[in-house]
Amino acid sequence: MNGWILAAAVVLGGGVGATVWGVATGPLRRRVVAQNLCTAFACPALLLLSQGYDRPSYVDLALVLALLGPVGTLVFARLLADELAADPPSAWGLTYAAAAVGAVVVPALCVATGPSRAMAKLLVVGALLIGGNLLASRALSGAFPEVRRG
Amino acid sequence: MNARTTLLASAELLGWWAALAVLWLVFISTVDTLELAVGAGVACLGALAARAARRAVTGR
Amino acid sequence: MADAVIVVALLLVALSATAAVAVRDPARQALVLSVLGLVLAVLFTVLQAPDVALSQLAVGSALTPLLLLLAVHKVRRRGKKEGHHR
Amino acid sequence: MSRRARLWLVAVGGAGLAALFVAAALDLPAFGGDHHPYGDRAVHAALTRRTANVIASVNFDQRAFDTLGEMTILFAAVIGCVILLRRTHDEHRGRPAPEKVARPVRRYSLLVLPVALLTGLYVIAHGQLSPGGGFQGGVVAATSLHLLYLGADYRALERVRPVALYETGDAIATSAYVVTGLAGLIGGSAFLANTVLPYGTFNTLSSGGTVPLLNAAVGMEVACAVVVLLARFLDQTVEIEEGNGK
Amino acid sequence: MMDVFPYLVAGWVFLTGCYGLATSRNLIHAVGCLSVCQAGTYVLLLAVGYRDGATAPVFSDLKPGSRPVVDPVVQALTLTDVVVGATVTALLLALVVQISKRHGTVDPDELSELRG
Repeated sequence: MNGWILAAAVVLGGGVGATVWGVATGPLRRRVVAQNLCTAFACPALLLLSQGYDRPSYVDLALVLALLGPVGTLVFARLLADELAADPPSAWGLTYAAAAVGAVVVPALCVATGPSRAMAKLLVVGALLIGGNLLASRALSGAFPEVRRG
Repeated sequence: MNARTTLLASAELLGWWAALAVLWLVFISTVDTLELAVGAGVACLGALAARAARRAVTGR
Repeated sequence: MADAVIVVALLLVALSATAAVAVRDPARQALVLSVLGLVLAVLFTVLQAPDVALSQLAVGSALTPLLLLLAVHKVRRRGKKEGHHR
Repeated sequence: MSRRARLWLVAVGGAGLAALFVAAALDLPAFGGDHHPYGDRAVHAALTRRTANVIASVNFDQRAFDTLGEMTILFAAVIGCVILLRRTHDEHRGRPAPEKVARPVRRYSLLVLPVALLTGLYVIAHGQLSPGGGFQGGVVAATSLHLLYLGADYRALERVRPVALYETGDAIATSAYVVTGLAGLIGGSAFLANTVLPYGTFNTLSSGGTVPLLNAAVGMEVACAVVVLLARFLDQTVEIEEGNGK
Repeated sequence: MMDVFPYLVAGWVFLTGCYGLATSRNLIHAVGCLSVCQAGTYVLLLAVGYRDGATAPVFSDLKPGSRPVVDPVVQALTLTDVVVGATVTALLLALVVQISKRHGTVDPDELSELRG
């Protein structure tokens, strides 16, 4: 058991545990926010596990999650749009807290990796994760001015 | 299709191709000739998809 | 002590699976199922099965929710129309 | 059967199953034990064939015939969906109004679509080296195309996605898997035996004999299958309406 | 305790899914419960293949023989089933859509009343 795995266990138990509770109970607006935050916590946890097991190839998991997690949230934002418009979610404090977890974990791992292509990959994952999550939660809250296509 | 639109289209494709090829270089762990060849091909596909998607959305 | 992270992941899976069954509305269940997929992927990673975790991530994060919600929409739209007719 | 009787049946059956399961679990080898005879042999066999990802070697070399069965299930499921969700004669194709989509969401989709496609193809291509392979990468690549539905609307997706092409691709990929298997037969050994191609250098893209080829065939099949499946569901939800209701 | 805990979790997940399947009032919800059942089987298989202190048998970033590895066979079984299971879920959802078109309901109880 090293520090990285311990940190991953803390992020999983605290962050993901809270989102499991949040997605299982409460009004719809809380559930969609919890689903979005679950990605934001699980992805840093996967990165920490990759470092903890000393397996750089596990970073691919975090990469796929950082790409597809926000896509999943956009699916809910699109197909539940009618229900969400009546009761729009807004949880900016939590969203920024989750983004901060990513923003702390990725540089820490970059320092541990040292300058190399692996570090560039970590930075790509971090950028996709934080950008995707902020965009997905803005899409959920309906904060965007809507434009018609074409 | 005049010279200007051709130039713009090839610039768009080339830009996407270069960006995706760099991304491929970041993803892979060991570099050899076959990796580079496959990466160039895949980046080509990605660039075509990117342009097709952009055109489908803007309708031009 | 080395098993702590495995125990955490197992507990999360048990909790979210129970929640996925207890939530009766299909659209809300799709949300729980997407979280369950993610938690399962984490469990597979700590059980040292990255290939399976990748499979679960690819399927569980976007594909399954999309399929479920599309089916919900189709069925609901039909239900609404029937209601108008009656 | 009434609801009450069914609940009793579930309770009794579930309790019996739970009791038997606990008894069996107590007799299973302890979790995390060191005795894995099949696993050790599979690892050894994969290393002699110079395949770095042992799971890919098990799927596409040692148990390739089993994977053919899985592929057939997948193929059959897709055919079933296509038949079940086809447009019947009392339905007609409506023209959905264009969706309103926020501009940042559209920009994000256009930016992430090529990146996700590249990632999917990367996962397929490195299936025999790092975690991944045809099954996972195919799903990622197919999902990436549907960002166009999320970032714009269904009409934009239809413009870049001729479904007939993907249906053909699905069939071609399945036959490519079988043809690669037959090549083993023609090469003088068994169906799907990994003896046709040289094993190559360990941990490079061309290592593992026929594993990368089968991997690519599965990747193409899964990607096409997911696109076709989602196309049918999207058709039903977005476009097809019943004739009598209007 | 740790010797059997993962197996028990797998059993719990499977049985919970079965309970949901039997008491469901909506066929789409039932399909979701079926995928919970499937998840239970994945957990059981992977728990059987785990080895303490071992890592994944993927040698792209690891020297063969330098660390103990877990059982790859069960992982290969699970891996294909995750993706194939998703397409089978799609097939079941297609059946549900078809049922709702034919009978106008997706409640299993109302459906059995319809049949008589």
